[in-house]
Amino acid sequence: MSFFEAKNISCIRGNKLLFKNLNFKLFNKELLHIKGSNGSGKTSLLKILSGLLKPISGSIKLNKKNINLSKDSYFKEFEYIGHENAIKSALTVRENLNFFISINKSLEKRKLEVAVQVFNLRNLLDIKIENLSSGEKRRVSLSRLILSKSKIWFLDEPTTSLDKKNNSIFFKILKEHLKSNGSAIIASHDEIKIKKKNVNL
Amino acid sequence: MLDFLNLIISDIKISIRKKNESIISIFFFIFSILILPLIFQGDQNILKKFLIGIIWFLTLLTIIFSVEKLFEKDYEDGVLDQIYISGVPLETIFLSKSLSIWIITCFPIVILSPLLLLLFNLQTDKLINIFFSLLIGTPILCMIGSVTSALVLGFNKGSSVISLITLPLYLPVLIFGIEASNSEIIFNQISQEFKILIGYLLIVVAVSPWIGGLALRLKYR
Amino acid sequence: MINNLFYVVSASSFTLLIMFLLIVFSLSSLKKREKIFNKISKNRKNE
Amino acid sequence: MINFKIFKYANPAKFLNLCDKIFIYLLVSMIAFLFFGLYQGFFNSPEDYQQGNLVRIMYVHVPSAWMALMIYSSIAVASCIYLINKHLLANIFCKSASLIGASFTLIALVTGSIWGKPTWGTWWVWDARITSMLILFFLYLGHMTIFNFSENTTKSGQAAALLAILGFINIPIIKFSVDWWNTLHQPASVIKLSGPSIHSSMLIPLLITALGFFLYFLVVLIIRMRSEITNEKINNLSFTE
Repeated sequence: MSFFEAKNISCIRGNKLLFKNLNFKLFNKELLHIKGSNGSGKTSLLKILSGLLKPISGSIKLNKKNINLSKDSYFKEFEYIGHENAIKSALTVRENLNFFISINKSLEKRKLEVAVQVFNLRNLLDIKIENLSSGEKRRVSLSRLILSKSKIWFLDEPTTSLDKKNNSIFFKILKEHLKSNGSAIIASHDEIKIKKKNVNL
Repeated sequence: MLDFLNLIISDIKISIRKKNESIISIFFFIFSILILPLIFQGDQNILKKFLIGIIWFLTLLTIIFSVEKLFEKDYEDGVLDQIYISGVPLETIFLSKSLSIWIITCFPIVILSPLLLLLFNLQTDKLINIFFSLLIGTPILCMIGSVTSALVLGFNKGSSVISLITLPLYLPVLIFGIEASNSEIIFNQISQEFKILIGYLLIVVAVSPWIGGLALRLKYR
Repeated sequence: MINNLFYVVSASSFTLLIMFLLIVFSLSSLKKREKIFNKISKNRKNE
Repeated sequence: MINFKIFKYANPAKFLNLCDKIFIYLLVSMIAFLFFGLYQGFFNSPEDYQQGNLVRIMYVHVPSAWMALMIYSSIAVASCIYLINKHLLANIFCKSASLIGASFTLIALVTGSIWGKPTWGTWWVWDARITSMLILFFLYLGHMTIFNFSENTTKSGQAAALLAILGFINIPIIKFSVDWWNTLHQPASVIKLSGPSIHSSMLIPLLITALGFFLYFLVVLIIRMRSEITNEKINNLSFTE
């Protein structure tokens, strides 16, 4: 049974055709790596998959149900970490996390402790985001993955500005997620040393 | 409903911490009123005659300034995407944004302007009138401004022309607001101008969330 | 009366001028776009 | 969905066919009506007992003001249709009608002020109808600028449609609000419940000219819509590589 399926997706941004008739399937416990040079449409593809953009043609199905039919229920099924960190620079780490937990039903408050521990955020909790380094900001953004109970992850360049240690922490989490019936789609130009499928743009 | 409150609270928190345009624009408003005597060479009669009109005009300018990049910042740091994906309806996002901009910018104006006018020796009933007319009029301005701000969000070169699009839509509020502030005392019987202003507010509250929601949806096509 | 006539003439000539300019402008943009369209579609056929 | 007969022509190709068929008739009748109406108005109609020759400005001023309002209303209706039904043609109609409407508004404003100089003594009066016309002009300008924001016609089209509807909701309120200061301008004299109050020797040329203006609108509209459709085709061609 196909879990997640993209059929004949094409995308135009500005006046440029980014990709045409893209097809892939993703099952449980699988990782999909979207490769491509700068400006090849990796971010656009992830936005299309998460329903933030409409493709020019083609359809995306989750469990054989078109995602455009009921976007609200589709939004609960995945966690999306975009190119931007999506955190408010005027708020502290704790306030940011609490804010997103309060508006997003698929984030669980009880996992907050775990998330803080895994990404070593304990000392940073009451510091405003604008005072953090870019790697620390990325960690705050990634800690959303631990809070989330969604089975699918869409990650756009997740490891940018992470150091070696945090990089390996991230891949550890990713492996655990895949083990526990999850799946993930990652757009990045770095190599990934886990068993995976590839899509080249 | 809870989402709505959370969105507003975080917005207010952010703008108080950041001291961004919306807060600065209140100071712009206060300063411009305080330097008015310099413009009119201290002539009390002219001042009294035009003060209400000037207050309304400055309010309008302040709102246009603060509304200009209402959604843009949230979009740029990716928070708007994240809120949308959380399943919050775009209409709610829109409404919370326009309400929070009202609380941040307009509420101080509504409170402060009668007090500022005390400096110019206006009659007290005028002060009450201007308080109520601003209280009813400014939400209309905020909502219409948020609609246009949401409309231009989808385009890169949008925010430069937002005032061109917004100003014509603001004129009725300006006219009726000034008329209402100048109308007779309202406690015994609500004056015609106030009734019109209230009716206009109701229309805008009913219509603008839908149009604003649709406008935000443009970004996600 | 001559004075009045001047106003009438200037108003109507302004109207006709704008209407004429609008039609010329629209026609020229149509011609330009059709030219581009023909060029592109010819190119396609040749390829 | 409601299926009007007119939606048969919502297909651009069919629409262009229809236009080709009727274009020449429209053009000929436009020239005939305009020529006849203006001739009647300028040379064959009586002078006003107060304004003398000046009243002849009416034959260009009033029809263009009518057209300006009519075009904005039609844009609003087309915008609704576009938002509900997503007909490409409705979008193209809005895009091409906007400039024509703006020109008519400009004509009405300028001829109005030329008319105002000898009768009122000033070029410009801040009276209700002039002011609301000016605001209408600004609304047109805003509508046109939105179309220039983006190459993506659907996106800018939807934004423009939303703005047009918002403006249309506001037009009665704007009109009502500027009516609040009563002023120098004559009260409406042709469209009234009690029937027209001007003499038929003036009314008939006026109506004929108005019809001529309407036909002119259709002619230019067809030209502009054809041009926009060609533009769409160009865009589509450059995508399919």
